[in-house]
Amino acid sequence: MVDQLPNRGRETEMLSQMGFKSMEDLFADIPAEVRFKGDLPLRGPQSEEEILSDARRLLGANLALGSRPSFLGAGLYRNYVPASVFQLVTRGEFLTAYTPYQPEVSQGMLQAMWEFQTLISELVGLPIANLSLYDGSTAAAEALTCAVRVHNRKASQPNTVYVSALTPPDKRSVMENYCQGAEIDIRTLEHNPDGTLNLEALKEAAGSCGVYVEQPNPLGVLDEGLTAVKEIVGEHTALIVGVQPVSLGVVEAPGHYGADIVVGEGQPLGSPVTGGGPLYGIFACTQPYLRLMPGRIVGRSIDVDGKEAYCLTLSTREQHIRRHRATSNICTNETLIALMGAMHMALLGPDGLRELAQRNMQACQRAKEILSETPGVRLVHPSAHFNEFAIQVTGNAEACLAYLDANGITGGFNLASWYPDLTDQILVTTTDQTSLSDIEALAAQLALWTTHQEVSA
Amino acid sequence: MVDQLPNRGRETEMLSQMGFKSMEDLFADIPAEVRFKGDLPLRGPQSEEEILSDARRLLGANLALGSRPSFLGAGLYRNYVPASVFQLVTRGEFLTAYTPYQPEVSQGMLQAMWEFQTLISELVGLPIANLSLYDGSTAAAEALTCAVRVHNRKASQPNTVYVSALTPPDKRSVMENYCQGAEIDIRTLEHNPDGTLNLEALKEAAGSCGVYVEQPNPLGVLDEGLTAVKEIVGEHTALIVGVQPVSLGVVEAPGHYGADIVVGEGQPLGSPVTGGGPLYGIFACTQPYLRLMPGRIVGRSIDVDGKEAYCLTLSTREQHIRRHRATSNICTNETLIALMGAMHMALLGPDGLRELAQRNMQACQRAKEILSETPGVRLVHPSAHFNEFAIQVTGNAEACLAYLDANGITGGFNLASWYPDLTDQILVTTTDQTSLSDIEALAAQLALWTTHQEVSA
Amino acid sequence: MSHLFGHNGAENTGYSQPEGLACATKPVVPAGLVRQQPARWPRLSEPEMVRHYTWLSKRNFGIDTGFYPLGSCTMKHNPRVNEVIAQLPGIADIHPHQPEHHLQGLLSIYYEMQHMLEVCAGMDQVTLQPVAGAQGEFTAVRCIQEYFRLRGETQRTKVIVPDSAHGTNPASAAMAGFEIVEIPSRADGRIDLDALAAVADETTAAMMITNPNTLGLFEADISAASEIVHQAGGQMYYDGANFNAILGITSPGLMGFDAVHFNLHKTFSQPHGGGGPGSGPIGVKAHLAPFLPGPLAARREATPEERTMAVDEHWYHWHQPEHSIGKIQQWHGNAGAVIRCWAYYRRYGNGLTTMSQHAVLNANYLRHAIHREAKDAGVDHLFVDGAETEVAKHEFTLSMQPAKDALGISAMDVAKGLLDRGYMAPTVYFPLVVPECMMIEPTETESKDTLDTFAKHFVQVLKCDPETLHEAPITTPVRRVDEVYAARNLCLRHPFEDA
Amino acid sequence: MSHLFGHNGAENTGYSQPEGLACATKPVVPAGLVRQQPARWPRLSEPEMVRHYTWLSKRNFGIDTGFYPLGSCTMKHNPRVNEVIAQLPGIADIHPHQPEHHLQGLLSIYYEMQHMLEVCAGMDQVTLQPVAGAQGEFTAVRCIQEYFRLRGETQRTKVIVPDSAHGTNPASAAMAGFEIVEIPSRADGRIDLDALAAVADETTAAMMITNPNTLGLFEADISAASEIVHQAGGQMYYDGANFNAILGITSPGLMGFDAVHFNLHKTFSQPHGGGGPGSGPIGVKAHLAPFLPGPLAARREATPEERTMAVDEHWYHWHQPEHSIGKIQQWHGNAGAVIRCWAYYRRYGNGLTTMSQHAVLNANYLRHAIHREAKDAGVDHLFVDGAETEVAKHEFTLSMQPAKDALGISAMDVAKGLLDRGYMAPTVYFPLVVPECMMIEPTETESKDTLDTFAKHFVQVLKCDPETLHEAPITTPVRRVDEVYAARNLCLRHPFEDA
Ligand SMILES: Cc1ncc(COP(=O)(O)O)c(C=O)c1O
Ligand SMILES: Cc1ncc(COP(=O)(O)O)c(C=O)c1O
Repeated sequence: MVDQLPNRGRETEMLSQMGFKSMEDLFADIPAEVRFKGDLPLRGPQSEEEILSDARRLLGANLALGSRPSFLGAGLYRNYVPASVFQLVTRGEFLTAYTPYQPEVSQGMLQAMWEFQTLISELVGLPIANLSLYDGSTAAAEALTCAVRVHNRKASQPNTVYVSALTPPDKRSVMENYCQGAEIDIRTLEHNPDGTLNLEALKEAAGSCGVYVEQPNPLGVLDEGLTAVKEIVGEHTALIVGVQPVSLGVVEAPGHYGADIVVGEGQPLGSPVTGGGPLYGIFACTQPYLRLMPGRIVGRSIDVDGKEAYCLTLSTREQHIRRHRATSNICTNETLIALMGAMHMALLGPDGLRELAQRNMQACQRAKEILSETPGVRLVHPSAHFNEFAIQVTGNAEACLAYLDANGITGGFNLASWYPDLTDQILVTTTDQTSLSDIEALAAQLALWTTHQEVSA
Repeated sequence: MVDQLPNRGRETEMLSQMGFKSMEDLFADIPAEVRFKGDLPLRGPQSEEEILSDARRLLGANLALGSRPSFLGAGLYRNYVPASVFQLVTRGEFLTAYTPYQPEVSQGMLQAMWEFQTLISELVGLPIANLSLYDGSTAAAEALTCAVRVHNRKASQPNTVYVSALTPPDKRSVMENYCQGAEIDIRTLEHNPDGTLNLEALKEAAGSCGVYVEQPNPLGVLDEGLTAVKEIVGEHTALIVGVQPVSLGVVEAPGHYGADIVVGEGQPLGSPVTGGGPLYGIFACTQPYLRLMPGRIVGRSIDVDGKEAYCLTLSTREQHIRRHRATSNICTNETLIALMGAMHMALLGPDGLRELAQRNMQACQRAKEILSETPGVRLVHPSAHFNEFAIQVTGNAEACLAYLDANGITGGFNLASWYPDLTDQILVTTTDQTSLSDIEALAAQLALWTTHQEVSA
Repeated sequence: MSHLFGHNGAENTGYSQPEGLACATKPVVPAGLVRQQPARWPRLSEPEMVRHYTWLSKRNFGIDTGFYPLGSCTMKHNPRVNEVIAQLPGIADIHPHQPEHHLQGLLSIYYEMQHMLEVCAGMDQVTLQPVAGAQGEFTAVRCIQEYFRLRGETQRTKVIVPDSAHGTNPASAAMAGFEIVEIPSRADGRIDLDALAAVADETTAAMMITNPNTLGLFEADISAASEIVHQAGGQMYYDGANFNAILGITSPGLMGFDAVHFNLHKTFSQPHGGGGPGSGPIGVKAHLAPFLPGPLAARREATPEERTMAVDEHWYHWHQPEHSIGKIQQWHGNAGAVIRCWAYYRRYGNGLTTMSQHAVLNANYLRHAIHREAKDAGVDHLFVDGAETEVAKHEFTLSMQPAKDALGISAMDVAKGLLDRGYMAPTVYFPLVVPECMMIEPTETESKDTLDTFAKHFVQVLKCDPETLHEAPITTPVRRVDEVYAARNLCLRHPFEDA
Repeated sequence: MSHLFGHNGAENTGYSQPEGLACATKPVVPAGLVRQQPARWPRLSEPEMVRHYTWLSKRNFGIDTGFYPLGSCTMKHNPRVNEVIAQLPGIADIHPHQPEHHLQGLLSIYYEMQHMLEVCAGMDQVTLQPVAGAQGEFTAVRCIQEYFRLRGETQRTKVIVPDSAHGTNPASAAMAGFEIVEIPSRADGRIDLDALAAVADETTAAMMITNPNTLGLFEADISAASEIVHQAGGQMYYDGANFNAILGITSPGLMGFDAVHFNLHKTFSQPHGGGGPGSGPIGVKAHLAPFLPGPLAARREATPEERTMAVDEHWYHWHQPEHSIGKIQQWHGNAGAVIRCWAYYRRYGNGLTTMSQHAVLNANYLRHAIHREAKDAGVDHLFVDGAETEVAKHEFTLSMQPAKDALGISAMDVAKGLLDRGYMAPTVYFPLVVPECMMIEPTETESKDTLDTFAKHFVQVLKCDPETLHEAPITTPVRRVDEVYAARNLCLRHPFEDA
C-alpha cells in the first residue's frame, strides 16, 4: 500500500498548505449519518510478494487447459500466441493509456486500431470494421439491434429478427437482453438433422430485419448453404454471420457471400482463453450500417500541417455525444485485446493465417479419423468441420466427461448444456495446440468408457 | 527461421540489382579449400512454438530452487525482485541497445548508469563506482591488479597481494588467472578458529599492494575486526573489501572503515540467481584509483546547448583507445543486469534496503535458533552472521546433503568443496524468501539424519 | 511513419509454424466455401513487426509516460505485479466451461471480490459479469426492470438522470427501453431536490446518479434524494465511476442506493489499455439480487472429499439467481481483469480508506496549488471553479469561460498547451453544465512534486500568448488533428488501391 | 528531466515488504559494524519508479527503435520468445552449485551448445564459461600460454595482431602477460604475409585475427597465414566477432585456427542490453582442450536408474579438463545468455548458413545501394570504399576522407546527421587503418526497404550544408555531448551537496 502512495508522510504538510488540519477536514462535507463507522471489515494490506504468492497458490488450484489433453472449445479456442505479442502489448504506452481522446498524443493506439479495422475488414470481406466490442456475444446482440435500426422502416417484418436455433443459449440470452429494450422479437431458424441450416424454413425470415447464423456453426459444421441465405432473405434483411476468425484462413469470407454484418469472437486471434474474458468482439459491416452501428471507429485524417494523422470519428453515434439516443452505450471497450489481435494478425500474414487454419483443420480431421474408429463413438455429422465436431458416446455424455476427467482428460463440451435433448453428445474441439498423443489418449479413454458401459449394461 | 529474415524471397531481385547471379557469387572470395562441404551436420530449424516447448521440457527438468525448501547460497542469493524490474528492463530501448557510443541517442542508459554509480557509491561508502564488471569474482580479481598498478611504486612488497584464506577456491582461481600476467604474487591471510581474520598474522601484509577480505566473510561471519585492517596495513596498501550488497542495509559501509576498493557480487540486488550468470560485479574505489581502474564509467556533462547530458568518460583507460596498455580488456559488460540492480535499489530506497537486510538476518537468526536445538547439529561459529552460517553435522556432510536432497530439501553448501578438511560442515543460507516452515523442515530432516547416523553408528 | 501495410516486399510471415498433424485424408472445405482471395494482410518478419509496434507505442501517451489528470477516469498507477499474475496459466489458460473442481482458485477469488465489493458498497449481492461500467449500468437497469415487471409495476417506464450525468447513464437506460428524464443541477452544481421531487412519481423506475458527482462534489442531500425516489416507489442507482473518492468513508448502501456499478478499471486499477478492457461489476440490495445475471460465485463448507481439491475450508461453486435476467456477456465476465483488480485490492485490504483519502488529498491540493500559482502570476481571473466548494472530492472542475471571454482561449486550447508540456490533458467539455469545463483528477498515485509542477505549468499555459496557444500542440507526434476532415473524408481502413 | 535523486519528498519505498521471521532474540550486527548513515538512496513509490525508467527508456535507441548499422557489433533482431524462455524458473531460479541431477536440463543444453559451436567452428572442444568476447580471448590466450608452459616453450612471449585488430585482442593478450607485436595491413586492407613472416618466430605464442577482418574483407590468404604462424610454432587465434558472415560456409577450423572465441551476443543474438551481458565461449583444437577452464558439460549413456531423471538417453555431467587453467568466472558462465542463444540456434538449426548468406547479401546490397544513390545524386566523390573489394562480407567500410578534405565534413558529422534521421550511426573511426572510417553492418534481419531508405538518407546527409551538419544532431534528446567537458569536470555521481 505504502509503495503506491507517493505522498505518505507528507499529508500534514499538504493539508496545512491548504489551511486544513487533518484528513477529516477533507470529508467534512459528508454527513455523519452516511459515514462508515470504524474500519472496513476486510483483511489487512499485503505486500507484492504476499499477493503473488497467494495468487500462485489460488490460481495454481485451477487446472490449466495446457496441463493435460483438452478438447474444450465451444466458442473459445487455445491457439499459440507468439511471445512478441505479450511483450509489446504490455509496453506502458499501450497498457496504461485511456481512450484516445487527445489524438495528438495517442497516434500509436489510433493508428494501431485503424490498422486493426483494416485487418478485420480484409479478414471478413466487408468494407467497414469498428475497433471492437466487448466480445462475440455482445457483438452478435448489437448486430441485431443495429439491423433493426437500419431496416425497420422498410422491413415487412419490422422489429423482428431470426436467429439460428443452434445459437448457444448463453449467447442467445445476451441477445434477448440487448433486444428487449427495443422490443425486438427474436425468432428461431431451424436446422437440418445434418447440422446445416434449413433453407426451406429460412424463407420465413425474408422481410425481417435480420438473420443471424454462424460459420462454422456451433456444432463445428461448415455450412455451404449459408452462401444462399442472402438471396433468400432479400435486400432489406441484414445477413449477420458469426465467425471463428481463424477459419477465414481457408473458409470464404462471409462478405463475399452476401453478409451485411459479420461478428465474431476475436479471441482465437491474439488472446489466450483467460477464463472467458477479456476477449474482443469483431464487428464489421457494409456502408448502409455505418452510421447506425455501435462502437468506436478510427478515421485517417490530417493535422493542421497536413500530416497524416488519426482520430476517433463518427462520434455522434456515441453515448458521450448523443446520450440516450446513442447507437450503443459502449464506452470502455476491449482495445488492448484487439491490439493483441492486430499484432497476431500482423505476425501471421496471409500465409500464416492459412497455415494456422490448416493446422486447426488437420487436428480436427485427425481426431475425426481416430474417433470414427473408436468403439462406441459415432461422429454425429458427416459434413466438413473446421476445428470441432459432435460425437455421440455410449450412455450419458455428462458421465462420460466425468470419466474422462477422472482419467486426466478434459474431454470436450457436453452438448446437453446447450441442447437439453442431446444427452449423449459431446462437442470435441481441436486447435493448433492439439497433438496426436492428445487425440490418442482421448480415443483410448473413450474406448475404455465404452467397455465399462457395455459391461455395466 | 523464415520469420527472422525479411528478405527471404527477394534474394534474386537484390542480387540482380548488384549484377550478381546467385548467393554463391557473394562468397566467391572464399577459397575452395576452406569451404564447408555439404550441409551443417545439425538438426533442422524449429518454430517458436517447438523451441518454447523444448525449452519448457528441458528447463523443466532442472529443479528450481523455489520449488522446495532451499538453503543454498554461498555467493548467490535468492531475494525477491519486484515485478516492475523485469517489465521495465525488457523494454526494447534498454534490451536491444548496444554500448552507448552515440550519447545523443543513449541518454537513457547513460543516465541510468550514472545513477547506478551513485547508488553503489552511496551503498559502499566510496566516492567512485564504475558501471559494473562481469561478476563478483572478476571484480575482485581486477581490484587486485588495479591495486598493484596503483601501489607498486611505493609498496615495500611490490607485486604482492594478500587474500583471505576463506576466499572460495573458484574465486581465488579467477584471481590467479587475472594476476599471473602481471606476475603478481598472491599470498594468503589466515583466520582465527572463530572465523574472524587473524589480525596478528595480517601485519605481514603491511606494505604489500593490497589485501582482499570479505564482509560478511564466506562463512557468513560479520567480522568486526575488519574495521582495524586499514590501520594495520597502512596507507600504501589497498584495502579491498568484498561485500554482499544487501548486508549494507544494516552493516557499516566498508568505505567508512577504511576500504580503498569495494567489490562484490551485485546479483542479490536486482537479479535472480540464473544458474550463476549473467550477474554484475560491483567495483567502487577512492580517488587515487580512478585513472587506473577497470571498466566503463559515465560522467555528467553538457551538450552544445549547455543542457545536462551524460556520456562515457575516462575512456583513455580502455582497450578501444589504449589497446594493450588498457587498465582492463573489458568491453561487453553487464549493463542490463546492473540496470536491474539500479531499479531494485531505486524501489527499495534506504528503508527498504534496511528492511530487506533485516529480513535476511531474521531468517538467519531464526534458522540458527532452531538448528542450535536440533539434535546432532552444532553451530560452528558463535559470532554474528548476516544471512548464512556454518553447521557441523553428524557424520559426513556430503552424505547428509544427499539425504536431505532425497527428502525434498536443498540443504546448503558442502564446505568441503571449498575447504577439503571440513568434511562435516554445511553452509546454511537463508534469505528474505526463507519461511519458517522451510527452516522447520530442514531441522526435522537433520534430526532424522542424526538419528539414522546414531543408529548405524 | 511506419505503415503496417507498407511492408509488402517479401513472402514473409512473422511466425513460422510447425507442420500440422498428418491425416489419412486431407481435410477439405466444401467447394462453395473455399476462400478465394486471401486477406490482404501484411507480410512482416518478426523484426519488422516488433519495430512497427514499438514505433507506434512511442507515439502514445500512458500513465507510465506522464501525469494523466483525466477527470472521471481515475488514471492511477497500475501495479506491475498484477500483469505477472494475470499471465499465470491458472488464469490465462482456463476455460469458463471447465467443471467447478477445475476452477476452485478462480471461484474463490470471485467470491472474495464479490464479498469485498459488497462490503465496500454496502450492497447485499455483487455479480462480476458485466465487462465495463456501461454494461454494469445496463445490467442493473435490466434487473430493476424485471423487478418491477415481477411486481406488476409495468408503468414504471422512466429513469431520472441529472444533466451532469455521464452519457452512458441515459444511453444504458434507453437501451433497456426506458424513457429518460433529465433534471437540471442547482447553480452550485449539486442535485436540485425540488426538480427531483417534481418528476419522481409512479412512472419512475429509477434515478441514476454518481456521488461525488461529476463535478467532484459530494451530494450532501443524497439521503434526501434517496428518500424522494423511494417515496415515489423508484430505485436508486449509483454510478460507481467516482467510488475512488469515498471508499471506506461512506458507501452507496449508507446513502440509500439499491444498485451500483463499479468501474474496476478505475477504482481497482485494471489498466485501461487505450480504451479497454474493463470490468463493471454491479452490486444490489437483497430485493434485486434474484434478478442478477448468473452465475454468481457462492460457497459452502467443503466435504471431506472436496477438501483434497479445495483452496480452503470451503467449496466454491456457481449459483444461478432465481429470477435471473440471464446473461449479458456469454461467459463469467472479464476474469482476467477481475484477477488484476483482486491483486490490487489485496495490496490495500482494509487500507482502501487511505487510498481514497489520498485521492481526495491530492485533488484538493492540486486545486489549491493551481489557484495559488495563478494568483501569484496574476492570471486567476482567467478561470473560475466549476462549482463553488470548500472541499472537492477526488476531482474538481474549472471553467475557462473567463479566458474564453477575455482572450479567446478555450478549454481545448489550454488542454493542447498542456500536451506540449508533457501532460495528458484533463477531461474537457464534460460535464456539459460547466461552460468551457476542465475536469481534473490527479489520483492518489501522483506525488506532491508532480502536482506542484503541473500547477506551475498550468499557469504557464494561461500566460501564453493566445495566438501561440491556438497553435498548440507543436511538440507532439502530430499537431492538432482535423476531426472535421476525418468525418467528411471517411477513411476507415487502408485503401489498398492507393498503395 | 526526470532525476532519480530528485524524488525525495516522502518516506516512501517502492516496494513494501512482508514482516521478517519472528526470532527469540533480535539479530544484532556487532557494535563496531552497525551502519551509521544509510545510503542516500531515493525514496520512490512504485508509480514514480515506473515513470522514471519509462522516461529514461524513451531517451535510448535500440534495435527495436530503428536501424542499427553498427559495424562489428551485429545488431540483429533479438527474437522475443527467447526472453520468455530465459525467465522460466528452470533457468532463472537455479544455482550452479546444485547437484547434477538437479540440472540435467541445463547440462544438456550446455552440451548441445558446445557441440553446435564445435561443429560450426571446426573445433574439438568448446567451453561456455567466458562471459564476453574479451574474456574469451583472455581465456584462450591463457590456455595457449599454459600449453606452451607445459611444453617448456616459455620463450614464446609474443602475440601478433594486425593493426586493424579490435582493441580487446591486444588488451587480452597483454593482460595474460604477452608482449604485443602489431603488423600493418596491406593497402587493400588485407593481411600482409610478408610482414607476418618477418615477425613470426620462436618467440611467437600466437597470432590473433578475425576473418572476415574488421574491414569486412575475407582474408583469402588465411591458410597461408596459418601456415606461417604454425611453421614458427605459434598458435592461430580466431576472433569470432565476425562469425555471422561465414557460418556454414567456412570455419576457423578449416582455415587452420587452433582457438576461437564466439560473441554469442552478436552471432546468436543475446540482446546487448546497452553494453551487456554477453557470452564469449571459446573453442579449441584437441591439443588445447586439456587447458580449458572447467567444468565442461559432458555426457554418457544413462543408467536405468538415471533414466528416470534424465532428459534423454544420456546422463549429462560436469567434467574437469586435465590441465585446466582453473576459472575465469566463478560459476558456469552466463547461463541465462547461453539459454537465449540456444533458443536462437534452434530457430535456424542447420539453416544457420542461410542466416550468414542473408547477412552478406544485405551488406553487399546496402553498399551497392549507397554507391548507386550517391552517384545519382552526384555526391559519390565524397567518400570511397575503405578497401577496394568486389564483394564485402557481412559489413563494409567507407572512408569519409574526401568529404573531410573537400568540405570539412567528418565521419562524425555524417554519423550525427544520421541520428537526426532516426538511425543509429555506424561505427566510426574504427578500424583505425581507414581514415575517417564508417563501418556499416546491416545484419540479416533488416528488410530491403530499410536498406534502400537508409541509402537515400545517407546520401541526403552528404548533400547537407556542412554548417548544418556540424550542428547535427538537433532532433535527439540532447545535442552533441561535450565529452571533453565530461573528462575535465568529472562528475561521476550525484553531488548531493547541490541538491
Ligand atoms: C461517470 C461515469 N459513468 C460511467 C462510465 C462508463 O464506464 P465504462 O467506460 O467502464 O463503460 C464512465 C466512464 O468513463 C464514467 O466516467
Ligand atoms: C572484432 C571484435 N573482437 C572482440 C570483441 C570483444 O567482444 P566483447 O565485447 O564481447 O568483449 C569485439 C566486440 O566489440 C569485436 O568487435
